[in-house]
Amino acid sequence: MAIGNEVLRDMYTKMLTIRHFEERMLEQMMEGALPGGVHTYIGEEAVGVGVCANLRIEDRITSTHRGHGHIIAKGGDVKRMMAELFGKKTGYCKGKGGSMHIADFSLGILGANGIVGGGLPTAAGSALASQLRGDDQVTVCFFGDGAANQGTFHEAVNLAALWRLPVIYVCENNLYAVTTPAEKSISIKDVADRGASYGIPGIAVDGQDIMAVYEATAEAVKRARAGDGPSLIECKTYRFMGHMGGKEVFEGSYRTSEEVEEWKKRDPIVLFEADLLKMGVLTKADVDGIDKQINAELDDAVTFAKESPLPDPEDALEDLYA
Amino acid sequence: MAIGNEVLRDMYTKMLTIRHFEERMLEQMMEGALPGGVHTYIGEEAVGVGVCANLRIEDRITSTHRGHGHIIAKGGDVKRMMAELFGKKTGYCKGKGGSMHIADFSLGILGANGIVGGGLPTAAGSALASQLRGDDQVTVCFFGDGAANQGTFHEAVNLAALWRLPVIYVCENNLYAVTTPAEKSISIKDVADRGASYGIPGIAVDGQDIMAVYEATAEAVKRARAGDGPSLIECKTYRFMGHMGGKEVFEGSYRTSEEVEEWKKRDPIVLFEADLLKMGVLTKADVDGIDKQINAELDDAVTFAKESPLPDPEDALEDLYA
Amino acid sequence: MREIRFNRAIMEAMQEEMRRDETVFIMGEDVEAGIMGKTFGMIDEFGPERIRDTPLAEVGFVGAAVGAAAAGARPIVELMFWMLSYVAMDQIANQAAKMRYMFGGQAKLPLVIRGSAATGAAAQHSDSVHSIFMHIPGLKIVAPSTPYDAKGLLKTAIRDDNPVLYFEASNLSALRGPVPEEEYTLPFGVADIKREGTDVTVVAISRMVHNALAAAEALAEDGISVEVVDPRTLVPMDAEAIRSSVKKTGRLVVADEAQPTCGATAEIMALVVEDEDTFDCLDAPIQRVARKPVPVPFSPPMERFMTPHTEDIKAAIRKVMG
Amino acid sequence: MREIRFNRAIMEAMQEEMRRDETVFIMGEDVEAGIMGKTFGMIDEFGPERIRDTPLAEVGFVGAAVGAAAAGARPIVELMFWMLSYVAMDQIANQAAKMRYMFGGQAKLPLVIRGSAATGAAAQHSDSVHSIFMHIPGLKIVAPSTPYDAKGLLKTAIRDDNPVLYFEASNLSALRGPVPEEEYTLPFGVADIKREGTDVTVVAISRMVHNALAAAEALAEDGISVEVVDPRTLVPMDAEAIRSSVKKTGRLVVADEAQPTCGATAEIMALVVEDEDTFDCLDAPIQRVARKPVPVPFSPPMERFMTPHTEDIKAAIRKVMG
Ligand SMILES: Cc1ncc(C[n+]2csc(CCOP(=O)(O)OP(=O)(O)O)c2C)c(N)n1
Ligand SMILES: Cc1ncc(C[n+]2csc(CCOP(=O)(O)OP(=O)(O)O)c2C)c(N)n1
Ligand SMILES: [Mg+2]
Ligand SMILES: [Mg+2]
Repeated sequence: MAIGNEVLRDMYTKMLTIRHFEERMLEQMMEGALPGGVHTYIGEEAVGVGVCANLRIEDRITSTHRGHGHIIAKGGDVKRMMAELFGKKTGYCKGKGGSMHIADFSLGILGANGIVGGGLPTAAGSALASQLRGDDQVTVCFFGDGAANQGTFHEAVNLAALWRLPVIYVCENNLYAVTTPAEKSISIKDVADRGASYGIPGIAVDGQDIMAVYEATAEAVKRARAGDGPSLIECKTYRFMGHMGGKEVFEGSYRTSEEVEEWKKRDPIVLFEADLLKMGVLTKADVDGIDKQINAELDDAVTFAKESPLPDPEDALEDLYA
Repeated sequence: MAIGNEVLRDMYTKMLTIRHFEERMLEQMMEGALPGGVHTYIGEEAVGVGVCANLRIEDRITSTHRGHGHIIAKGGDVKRMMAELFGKKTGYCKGKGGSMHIADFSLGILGANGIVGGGLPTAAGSALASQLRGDDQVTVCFFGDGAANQGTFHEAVNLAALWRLPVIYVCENNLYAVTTPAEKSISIKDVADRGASYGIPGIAVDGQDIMAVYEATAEAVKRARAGDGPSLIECKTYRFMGHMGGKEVFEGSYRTSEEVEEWKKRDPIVLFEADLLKMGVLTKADVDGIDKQINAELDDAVTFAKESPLPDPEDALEDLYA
Repeated sequence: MREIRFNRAIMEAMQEEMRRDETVFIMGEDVEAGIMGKTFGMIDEFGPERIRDTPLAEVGFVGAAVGAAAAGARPIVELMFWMLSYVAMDQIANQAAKMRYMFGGQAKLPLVIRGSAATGAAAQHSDSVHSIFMHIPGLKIVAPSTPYDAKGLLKTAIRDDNPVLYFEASNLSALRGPVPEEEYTLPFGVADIKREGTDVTVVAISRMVHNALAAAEALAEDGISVEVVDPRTLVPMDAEAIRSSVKKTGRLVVADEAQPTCGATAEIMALVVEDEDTFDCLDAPIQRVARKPVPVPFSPPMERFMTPHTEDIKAAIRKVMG
Repeated sequence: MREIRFNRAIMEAMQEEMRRDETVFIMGEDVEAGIMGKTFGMIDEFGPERIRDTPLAEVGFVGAAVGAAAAGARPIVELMFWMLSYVAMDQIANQAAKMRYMFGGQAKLPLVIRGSAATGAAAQHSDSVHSIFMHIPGLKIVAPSTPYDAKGLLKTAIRDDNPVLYFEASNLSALRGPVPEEEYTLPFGVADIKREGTDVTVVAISRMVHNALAAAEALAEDGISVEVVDPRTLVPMDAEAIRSSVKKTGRLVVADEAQPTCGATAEIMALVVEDEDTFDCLDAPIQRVARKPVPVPFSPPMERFMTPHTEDIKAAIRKVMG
């Protein structure tokens, strides 16, 4: 793969930013600073970053309830993200959206979605807008293993295939939808195999291996930009935390702690870092420097979020209509 | 195949009953006797009859907007059907349903459906009721090529596969949804291949060949009764008339008259009749006798429908709640 | 002035706006053949990219329209009938309606969804659903009664940067009325006094405007002077115009073809009785004229019985006249 | 009498009815783990057949429940939150609600769908949708305010042979209240006077009953005697009880946590002002207390501002007291 070292470093930085962002957020949650629930991306960083490293600013994504990782991967501003989680006026949505509805249209982030599977048709539509305009922008749709069983999956992917839309469907199969294991909700092993129902490529990759994710996406993006239509990529991954917040009450009841520990051994950041060190792309000192820099940024983000004003109550009445 | 001659004769009779029922109905429509639109089953008789010949009275079906054939195939009473089309009080639904909502719960006919794809989940549910009770009844769900692209298809078939429900999904692929050709709405050639997305058998058969339909269904029913779960059967067929009523205004614009003529050469009744004559199951005299008998029955049905009273206006207020 | 039919007015509005702005396009089932009459022949001028047949997948293509709008296109979705909004409900009620707000004003969603309701087609095709959508903040809702209003309001809808739902009443499609050759648009939120009067106000929605005018005409002979107010858009609702009229007449009848319970009629009654000045002018109980509270039955005597007609409005007027 | 929590009352109702009738079962997402708290632990007694986890596919499993009910089972569907009804809307509004009627009274649909609304979860999780379903004939609708009512009404719902939608208000789940050990059921269509008074009637729905009682208590000190009427079921609605109370007090405030436009509040206002006797007793304009007409924003100051509270009811009462 001919990826420049700078890109690799940027990918690493983004992964670590996501990880630390989520950790900071959980700290703040424990301190009671967050007015709403959060779904963390910890453990799944290779997916969002591996995918988005292939995208340009004008390319678009639709995200999910577990969206922080996608947003950072697509270039989102951690300050405005954190402020949004705090419900502050300076947040991405002026405090109207919270964790589940962060968007940045200027970066092609068409928004996180509280409805599982809700972004599948809108992603097709975003790609349709590109096709109609004749630009070569692509749209990526992230969705979970649970979402793979929503009717929207079927309708949207079929539509995208028929119209050869420049969209890439990325299934983040983290093996569970809340407490429901994928085998209780997906009637076959690989969501990727469902691509065959629409005559489009479907590929399953190791979602802990960022280069595998990157390469599969590169191929799909090439197809999409060339007008050859959609692809389906399934990334096998794992969420290290509970469904919501940090550790959840149901932890242990639906998955064993052995299973969790087993997966944590394949921490995507640890794996990528080792590779980069081995390849000489990063030195240990670089790693420390990046970590420090991220932490400083996140210190700023938390401070910014804390110090930002809450919205005025009456602000609730704004932003309904254009 | 070890099908008794009586069954074969009954299948033939049912096919011809459907054909003549629809013809009578169209006559009545031309005379202005029908207060609503109708979707005819002419040309597709082998599907409904070939499938339902495998079913017992207690087995259930969910039908579609193009449902008359299913209902006759499952043993429905042509008098009460015709009366319903006339909007009469003696009709199956006391005039409340019309063509698109005929049901006979005593025969396991859970109703036609005005919403394309609406019956896919309810069929799964009917099968679930059997599974919970521990009986060995099966449910058949008829749906069209258009419906194969509804989200309900995906959600219902996935559910049925996961729970190994005794349900058989029968796609009547008549190549068009109104004016939309299947290749503009289904992103692959065979709906049957979508079975693979759910790990269930998917088979495409010649829907003009009633024995092919019968045999595929027999296999699927066996699986279902044995607790081995759902099957998907795609019957390639053709509607000889317009989408609604007899000849439609759009006829010719979305399909050529050559194509229609080509398909009419494979009239399922003509084909089956020839086979039965060749096999000696029927004689020419039998054929004439059956035809006469059906016509007499349908004379009665039309007379019954005509002479039956209309509902009282206030009847509209009844039957809402049990 | 020339007279054209309601359907023609709708088509003209779309044609003019599509010529004016090349990002406007139409999508829906069988729009190319134009089976609902409103896009018939438009394919010749605009081609299949902009008169876009969809697969039979309402949540898919409505969602795609939402996404296309978010990404800069201006889709007009044709639903064959408005009951199909149930199938696509999440994309309308929880995606399109909420996106701009929950993203803190970032999204612009220039999207029109239009369609009609059926008659003579029984329960599942006949719901008049505008009241349901009035309950959901973030949508604009148009319910025109004449070809003139239909055209002017649809042009405004297409230029609006918000999701607009446009309701074409059953039975109006062939109605003729004066429509100027010159371009015009009509503003949202401005009711039209379709007839001036002094004794009683009838606020009538869409098709019921004509019944209200007929009732007014008939009762004029008895010396009752009826004012007919047509809100034209239900969101925004011109409460001021309605209240002014009631302050003048002291009496109110509200008529809508939809269900009464939690319907637009109830809302208009509430707007009047919660306003102190208007309440003080009210000389009689308010009467609503709407469907009887059952689904639409098939048979004409029952359908007629449960549907509101001119006689019902007359009776209601007589009642409030005491 | 012992006191139990609202959630516990719901669970007890389901447990008792499942013991009483083995055809009753529960299905929904993560009901086995019981993440919504209402089925927690029930798996131990009833097993996975009757506490049935579904794939993440609302139109599929709600539709399956409809079909299971039509085929003789008695499903209780748990929706995590009621906004998921948008995803399953067709199966609720156009299948379950209409089947019995359109089949001329043939179907029995003993089906309960229950769920809650979220708070602190922003726009997409927070719609209170009962008013939407009130608009659709064929459904029964329950909105309990106390553990006692919750249990008695849910037992009635489960025994009812019609589709019943059961709304558990946000914030009530932990509310304690007296519930007898002995078995009891409560009838539908019978409002409960939660507090007697003579000066003003407050009709309050679900959670707002508690706010109304608090307002009544506070205003009693100012010598205002408030009667609080809790309809308990919205369909059937006890219009008589509401009208009687208004005839006594001459003043009405209506309070509901949902949106005002075309909401249950508007309906109750309409029921009062269209009735001549009640209208004649009305001494003041009717006030409604409901959400402000925007989606629910995330940040607490804005959410609080747009949500109705005790102060809003007090202000409304003062207003109608003049
Ligand atoms: C349509 C819909 N159904 C249910 C929910 C409640 N819910 C929120 S997240 C979630 C699980 C999603 O699972 P998956 O798609 O695998 O994503 P993950 O959380 O594992 O990233 C559920 C059931 C919802 N928000 N939307
Ligand atoms: C969900 C839905 N979408 C659209 C329609 C309008 N409509 C009625 S029949 C039909 C075509 C159905 O095609 P198919 O499933 O192939 O059945 P066929 O009519 O060919 O038997 C359409 C679009 C509908 N009734 N329901
Ligand atoms: Mg998952
Ligand atoms: Mg077809």
